[in-house]
Amino acid sequence: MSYHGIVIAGFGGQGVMLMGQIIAAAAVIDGKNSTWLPSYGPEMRGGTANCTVVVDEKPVASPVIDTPTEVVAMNYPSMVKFGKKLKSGGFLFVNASVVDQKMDRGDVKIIEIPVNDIADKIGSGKVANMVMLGAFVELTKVASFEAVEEALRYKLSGSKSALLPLNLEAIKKGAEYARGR
Amino acid sequence: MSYHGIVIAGFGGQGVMLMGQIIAAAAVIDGKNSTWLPSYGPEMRGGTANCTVVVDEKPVASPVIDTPTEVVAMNYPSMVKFGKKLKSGGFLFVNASVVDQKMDRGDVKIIEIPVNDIADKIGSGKVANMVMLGAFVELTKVASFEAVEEALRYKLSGSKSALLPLNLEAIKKGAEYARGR
Amino acid sequence: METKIAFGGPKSLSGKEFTYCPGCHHGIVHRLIAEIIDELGIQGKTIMVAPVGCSVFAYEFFDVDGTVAPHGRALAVATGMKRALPDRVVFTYQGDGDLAAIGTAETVHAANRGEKLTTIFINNAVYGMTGGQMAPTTLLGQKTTTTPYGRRAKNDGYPVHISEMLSTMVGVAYLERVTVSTPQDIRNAKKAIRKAFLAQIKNIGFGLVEVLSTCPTNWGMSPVEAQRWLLENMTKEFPLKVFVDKVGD
Amino acid sequence: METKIAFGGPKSLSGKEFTYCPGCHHGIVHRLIAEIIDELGIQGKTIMVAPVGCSVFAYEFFDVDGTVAPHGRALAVATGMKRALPDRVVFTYQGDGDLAAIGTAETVHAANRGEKLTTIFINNAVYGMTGGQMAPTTLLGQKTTTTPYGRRAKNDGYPVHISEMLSTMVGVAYLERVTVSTPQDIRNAKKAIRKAFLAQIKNIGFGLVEVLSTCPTNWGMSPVEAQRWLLENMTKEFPLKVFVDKVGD
Amino acid sequence: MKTEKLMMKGNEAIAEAAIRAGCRLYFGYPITPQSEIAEYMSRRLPEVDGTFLQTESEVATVNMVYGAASTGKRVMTSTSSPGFSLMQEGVSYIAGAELPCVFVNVVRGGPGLGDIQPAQSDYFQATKGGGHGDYKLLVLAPSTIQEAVELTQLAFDLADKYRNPALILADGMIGQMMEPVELPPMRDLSTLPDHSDWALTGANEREPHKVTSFNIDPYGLEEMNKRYQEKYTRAVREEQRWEEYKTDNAEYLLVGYGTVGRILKSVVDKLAEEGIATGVFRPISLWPFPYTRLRELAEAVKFVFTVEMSSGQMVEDVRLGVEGRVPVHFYGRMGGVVPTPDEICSAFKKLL
Amino acid sequence: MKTEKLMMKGNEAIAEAAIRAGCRLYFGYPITPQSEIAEYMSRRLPEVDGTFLQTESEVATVNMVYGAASTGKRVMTSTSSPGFSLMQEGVSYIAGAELPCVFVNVVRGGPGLGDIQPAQSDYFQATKGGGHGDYKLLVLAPSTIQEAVELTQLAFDLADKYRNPALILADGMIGQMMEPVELPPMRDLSTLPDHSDWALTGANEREPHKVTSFNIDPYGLEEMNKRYQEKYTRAVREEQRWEEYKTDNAEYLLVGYGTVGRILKSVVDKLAEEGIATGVFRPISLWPFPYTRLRELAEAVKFVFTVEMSSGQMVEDVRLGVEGRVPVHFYGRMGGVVPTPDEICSAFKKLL
Amino acid sequence: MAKVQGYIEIDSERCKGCGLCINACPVKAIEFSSEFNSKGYHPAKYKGEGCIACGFCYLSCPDVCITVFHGARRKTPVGV
Amino acid sequence: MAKVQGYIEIDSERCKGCGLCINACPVKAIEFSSEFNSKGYHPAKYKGEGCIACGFCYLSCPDVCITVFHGARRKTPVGV
Ligand SMILES: Cc1ncc(C[n+]2csc(CCOP(=O)(O)OP(=O)(O)O)c2C)c(N)n1
Ligand SMILES: Cc1ncc(C[n+]2csc(CCOP(=O)(O)OP(=O)(O)O)c2C)c(N)n1
Ligand code: SF4
Ligand code: SF4
Ligand code: SF4
Ligand code: SF4
Ligand code: SF4
Ligand code: SF4
Ligand SMILES: [Mg+2]
Ligand SMILES: [Mg+2]
Repeated sequence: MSYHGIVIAGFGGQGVMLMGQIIAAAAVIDGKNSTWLPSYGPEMRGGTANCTVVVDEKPVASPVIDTPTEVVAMNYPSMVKFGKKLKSGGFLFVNASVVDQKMDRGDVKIIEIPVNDIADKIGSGKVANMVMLGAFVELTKVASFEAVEEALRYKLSGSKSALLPLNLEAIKKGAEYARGR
Repeated sequence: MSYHGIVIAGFGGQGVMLMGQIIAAAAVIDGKNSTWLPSYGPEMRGGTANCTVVVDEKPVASPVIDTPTEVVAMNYPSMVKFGKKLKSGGFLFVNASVVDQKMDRGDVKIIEIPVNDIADKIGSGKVANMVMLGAFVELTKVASFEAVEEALRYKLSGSKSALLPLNLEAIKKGAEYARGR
Repeated sequence: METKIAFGGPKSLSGKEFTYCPGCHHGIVHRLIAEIIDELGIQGKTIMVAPVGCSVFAYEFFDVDGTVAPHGRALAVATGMKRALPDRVVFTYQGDGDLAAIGTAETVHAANRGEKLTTIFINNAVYGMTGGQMAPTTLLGQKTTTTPYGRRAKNDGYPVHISEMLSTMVGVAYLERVTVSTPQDIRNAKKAIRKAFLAQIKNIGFGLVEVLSTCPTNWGMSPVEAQRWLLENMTKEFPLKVFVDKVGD
Repeated sequence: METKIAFGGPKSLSGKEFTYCPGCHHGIVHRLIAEIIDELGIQGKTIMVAPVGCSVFAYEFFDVDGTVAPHGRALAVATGMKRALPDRVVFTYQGDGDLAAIGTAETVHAANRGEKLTTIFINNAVYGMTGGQMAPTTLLGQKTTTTPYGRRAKNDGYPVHISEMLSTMVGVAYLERVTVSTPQDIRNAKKAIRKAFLAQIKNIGFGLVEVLSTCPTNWGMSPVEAQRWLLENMTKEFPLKVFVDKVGD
Repeated sequence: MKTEKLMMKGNEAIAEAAIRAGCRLYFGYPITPQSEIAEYMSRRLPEVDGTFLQTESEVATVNMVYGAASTGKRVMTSTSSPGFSLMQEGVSYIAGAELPCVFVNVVRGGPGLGDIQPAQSDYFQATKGGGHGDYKLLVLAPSTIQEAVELTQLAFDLADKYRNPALILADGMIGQMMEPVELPPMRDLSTLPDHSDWALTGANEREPHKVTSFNIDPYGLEEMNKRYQEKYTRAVREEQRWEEYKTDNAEYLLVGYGTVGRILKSVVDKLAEEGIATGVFRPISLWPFPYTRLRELAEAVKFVFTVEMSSGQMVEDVRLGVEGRVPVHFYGRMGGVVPTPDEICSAFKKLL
Repeated sequence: MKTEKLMMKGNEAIAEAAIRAGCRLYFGYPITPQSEIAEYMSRRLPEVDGTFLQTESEVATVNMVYGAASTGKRVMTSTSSPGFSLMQEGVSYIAGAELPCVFVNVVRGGPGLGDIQPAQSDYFQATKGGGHGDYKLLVLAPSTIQEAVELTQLAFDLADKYRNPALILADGMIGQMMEPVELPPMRDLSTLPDHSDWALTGANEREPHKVTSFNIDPYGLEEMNKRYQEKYTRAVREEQRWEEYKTDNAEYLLVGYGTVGRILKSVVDKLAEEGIATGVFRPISLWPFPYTRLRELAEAVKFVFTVEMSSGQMVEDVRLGVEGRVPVHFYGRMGGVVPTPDEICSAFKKLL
Repeated sequence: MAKVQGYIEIDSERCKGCGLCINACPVKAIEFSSEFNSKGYHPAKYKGEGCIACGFCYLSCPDVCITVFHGARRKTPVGV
Repeated sequence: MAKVQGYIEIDSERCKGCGLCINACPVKAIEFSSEFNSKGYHPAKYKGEGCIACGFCYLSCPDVCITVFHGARRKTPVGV
């Protein structure tokens, strides 16, 4: 599939914005076009946050989308809100570590990944978003893992570069989990 | 003549604004319509001041006029500036106490009144404008003298009412001078 | 010994949950104001003017008539209200960007006219709502999103001292700088707020309380750390002090 | 004994006739500024910012580059210039309406930032240009076209003391209140203006001279009476004083 | 009740009309050519237990108006061009918060500091929205002092009817001119509309009222905007006002508002003397613009000739009304120059 | 020279583009959704010996811009709707004093405080004149981040060419979105236009320069206005910019600018799938509005369908362009709601 | 003076886990709960004993979550 | 110290007749002219003697009309 309209949503602090930026950047590194559009506003402090990523071979016309082809729900309210907009046949990625209910849609592929648990295992709950990213890239093929690594390297340059190995490890673990489902 | 388009001009301080207001108010008291339009702006301090009075039987359409039917010039620059716009056959009233040059127009009636001299004679140079007013009303019949008196009485009410007799006297002297020309 | 409530929430709050970040001092100050409104028995005649800033929703948090003014103009809006309804109690609640930057002229002139108004001024040394930019009250050297190298006097000027500035004015009836970083500070702050309301109610003049407050989020500290930072740094630049008191006891 | 000019007009004036009313102090202050520009040898690098007020034409009266700012914003305009050209000398010339009413925020913040600017502030207790309305500095009891019953503190507030207010600020390098009502006053005023320019030239900070001035026209007095009134009344409300001097001699 | 005609300056007549309409609160900052409104108010309001306050700036002014209007009382301010520009943020807030109040802009030559002479170059600002967001002012343009008095009163009533700010768009000529005027009687304050359902007066024995233009949720804000738009649609239906002069058998239609509108009557008379049949369409409500009637009239003439004291602003609304049916020509003077009847005549005749 | 594509936020891309265009002076006051421009400038300008100053307000900002621009240097500020309203007096002064500079308004939902979501409800303010007087801004509306970069650079060049302020009219979406962008090289400051004939730099060995919008004489002010109008006429001739998408055989013309303009491309593609031939006309220069080309295109279609994130503002210019030749329909969302391609499709199809 | 006895109640759904009450309590009678509330915070929780009803926690709480009682603990909670 | 001798020249066309110089002169060496200038004012005029070149008139003049000279009066006027 050459077109991806992705919504990534969760609580503020779960790293959904970064996840989206890496996907968008990686797609560009792979030679595709992309846009990343955040929900914004400091007034939303403590509320939910989400971003929309569109990846396309052609220049992206609309950065807003009606029916995402993929949704990543890092918490329950996000699953409810965006899961129901998901295109029939699309992917719904759910953070199974914190969401225990099921989405009632038979026409989409639901991928449950216990990302917090996996992240905890490799040593830091903070990289749960990277675990999800690994799984997402693995199954959607939205970008190559090389491009994802390059995008991440760019984001974590300078003082943050020490965090790179842990993040890459998390991505790898996420991808492995997704492959092994 | 039922329509009057009058320009009254002079140095600031010569009382041209008040002269115009009295004419406009008197015309209204007589049951006509009128507008009074000042040149305004404090930046013009020390420069010349002028006002335009339109008197008409019908409601006044335009308070701005191209060609006045009467011009009152209280000083030389005003005579030059407005005298040449005067309608053919119109009246040009000139303050002969301060203007010693002549306007070179044969097609208008030039009325020279030494208003400062006349005013000085009755005791105050300050009422020179009222002398001119008397002459003006006398010759143009723009309003009745009763209406002029009423308008003046309204303007000089309250603390200024003591000035009324002197002003009325000045008007009378102006009218007399004009009649006697 | 009988069971009774020693401390409970004031009824002049609407009960809506505050939208502030965890540990943000805005909430403490809201509660103190509501307690004073309760204690003075003025809830039914009080009108609040909220600012644009993190406390933009404050007009929803108090159970009194209220509005939100354009950024910085709360004291002009309040002046309009008070002139229309001189027997009501009108107060503004404003941040340092709102009151000490864009609203400087309105602040100075309301104070100088001696408007019978009460102002609670939240000085948290930063623009909270817009994401942590420099405020007029940001300390020298302090890093913010628009002073990434720390505030430098040469380029960015000095911290503005609103209370010192207003203390020169005849129209001011009560003026104090407080903080709410310890229980004792909170008690003092409450006394100050009471007096700032009394300055209005007794028709003496303008009352203002400057509250040195934390913004844990934009300072990048935990709420407890932020209080400590405030007590160690902000109170040096902005000493706690009663500047004007024409209210008496 | 040789004949030589002891006192003559400065060359930094353009020679255009001033548009001020007879006896208006604006003209005296203009001349003093031009003399200082001459004496400091800075004519070629000085930029003037005129206000909106009777001195709106001032940018034409000085033989230096100049502009006229929106009413009250001269110090913001000057800040923009000075930041663009830090080695030029930029000064503003502002009335009390301009500087102390609509321009309050710009005044306070330019001073507080310590902008390297010089401001000559003409306090004539009235809005001259627009026809004599109340100014922030109008005295209590003074009649103006908008205080027909005399200024009443209760409705109109108190006279604003700009110099007192700005004297609390670290960014201010020179600040003095003078008048030009006697030859001695004029000499003092000139010294003050020189220092306010030096504060800028030496990069120390913001320099401001408040000049108590007459407006014979709107005060309804002869120029000589107006000077007397000023000395008897305005200097009581606004004492002549050096508030800040970081320039030295 | 006083019905005799008084000679009054436009500025003072507007002020007195406001007081007689029940306005007891005036906030303002001096600016030529309308400072007489403030000066009149400072004398007169204390006599009727009203409040006059000279503010520190137009920014403060508009926000004091916001505050006073939020209490439900009648309040007014007046200014001239640069001052009204400074008020735009506040005007947008007032419209968003649906507060009734009256603005007067006595327009002068622009842009920038410009001069202080009569101009019409703030038409766009007045009618299209000088501030941000989708709001409208109810804009009324008087062409005589008598009309200035009547429209001032109407402005207060419309502001209340629509809970929306109204604007008197005059010019330096209307402000400075004197004309005979008949003043309406003093309105009994107890007959003013009741705003107790929303006004901020202290929540005594009722639920608190909240007045705001704020809604952090875009769908909520869209609902608020829909409410505004409904009001505007209603106003477009009910509030189009204009005057016609000799339009009956006119072959050409002259369009102008305010001061120009009355000058155009002289032009029509002059042209009639030369046997040219023209008529004047003078919009009185600039917003809502009287498109409907203009469209009808345009169908019957050879062309439309719009005159403004600007580079051409209202002419866009004329074009929107005429929609290409007949040509629309334009003549304008700028910078505070008032066109005279003669020059308009010759400009017109060049088009024949 | 760096030509690789970077993922950049619109706000930051605009800031970097300004710096690369030779802008070394930025004055600004924070406001969502564009504070990143100021934040970026505060980090970046000191690196290139430039000056960033956070001001005390938008009123101060616009006047600092006036001051800096009067020295002939490239200067910029950015803000969002309420902030731009506060700048209107200053904008009018800058236009009147003929000073080149660049404004950015990242529009949010209004009126009043409104919200902080993307909107297009400041079109009138931008294009018709939010401030007083007869002036125009050169208004450019980007629909991608790449275009935001290019138009920012163009804005500086046009501002210099016309000695007139230019405005980038974006919206919260453009400001907050990230997209790949190729940045132009850093402009050599010595290649910037020479303004030494009028700039205020100190009258050393030359006659003093005076910069002003002031002229107390109305005839003098009218002459100044004529000079402005000549420039505007030239800009109308030379600066109309737009993009077309599939207009060649379109039966219906969709018109939208900025964010809506790009969304309309999706709409056209969707409709094409259903066999409906539509095309997009996307104005890039909002002033001067590309009337000429719109008029041509309108003649070839059945109707024109305008979409805006407002209650309908640009649609007036569309109507002025189309002049009644074909019907002009409108669909709008307000208050910060961004329309989706699907809803636009259905709104369109209702008209068939 | 005899030591006052008291207890507190915390509205744990309203609590944002800022810890200011914990920091303020002179007798360390409050701690973080290990549970999450629906906002995702670890709310503060009364340890169940030791409170001297000084009110410091009430004073310090920015979210008006705490009610302080004089006297012995009751089973029925008292509303805020 | 010997009394300085001086004289002044007044640009009478520029003068607005405000009288501030007259008021300031310590030796009363200036008076109003009875003539009008073209602006309509009675300009100030040097009485012709007595000036001590103190400069007070120059200092006080708001319209920069006065030039003060040290020494004896010359016939040829000196420009301002
Ligand atoms: C005219 C205008 N300018 C700017 C803004 C954006 N803005 C909103 S809040 C704010 C500053 C908030 O800081 P402060 O007043 O200190 O309050 P805090 O959030 O820190 O409590 C700014 C600049 C605005 N809404 N309106
Ligand atoms: C925005 C704006 N508001 C008001 C005015 C009108 N105005 C011009 S000068 C002035 C005040 C002048 O008083 P001041 O600053 O004291 O100067 P003075 O004339 O007394 O020297 C005012 C209000 C204006 N030009 N622009
Ligand atoms: S951003 Fe700062 S001031 Fe605003 S709510 Fe959060 S902590 Fe409080
Ligand atoms: S009005 Fe007053 S301040 Fe203005 S020029 Fe005349 S005397 Fe001077
Ligand atoms: S009331 Fe005092 S002792 Fe009791 S829990 Fe609160 S802080 Fe601790
Ligand atoms: S102070 Fe209040 S919000 Fe903070 S942890 Fe304690 S109870 Fe919770
Ligand atoms: S210089 Fe002195 S003495 Fe001579 S005329 Fe002037 S004031 Fe008089
Ligand atoms: S001070 Fe100057 S203007 Fe005044 S009278 Fe003397 S010479 Fe003339
Ligand atoms: Mg703050
Ligand atoms: Mg003044």
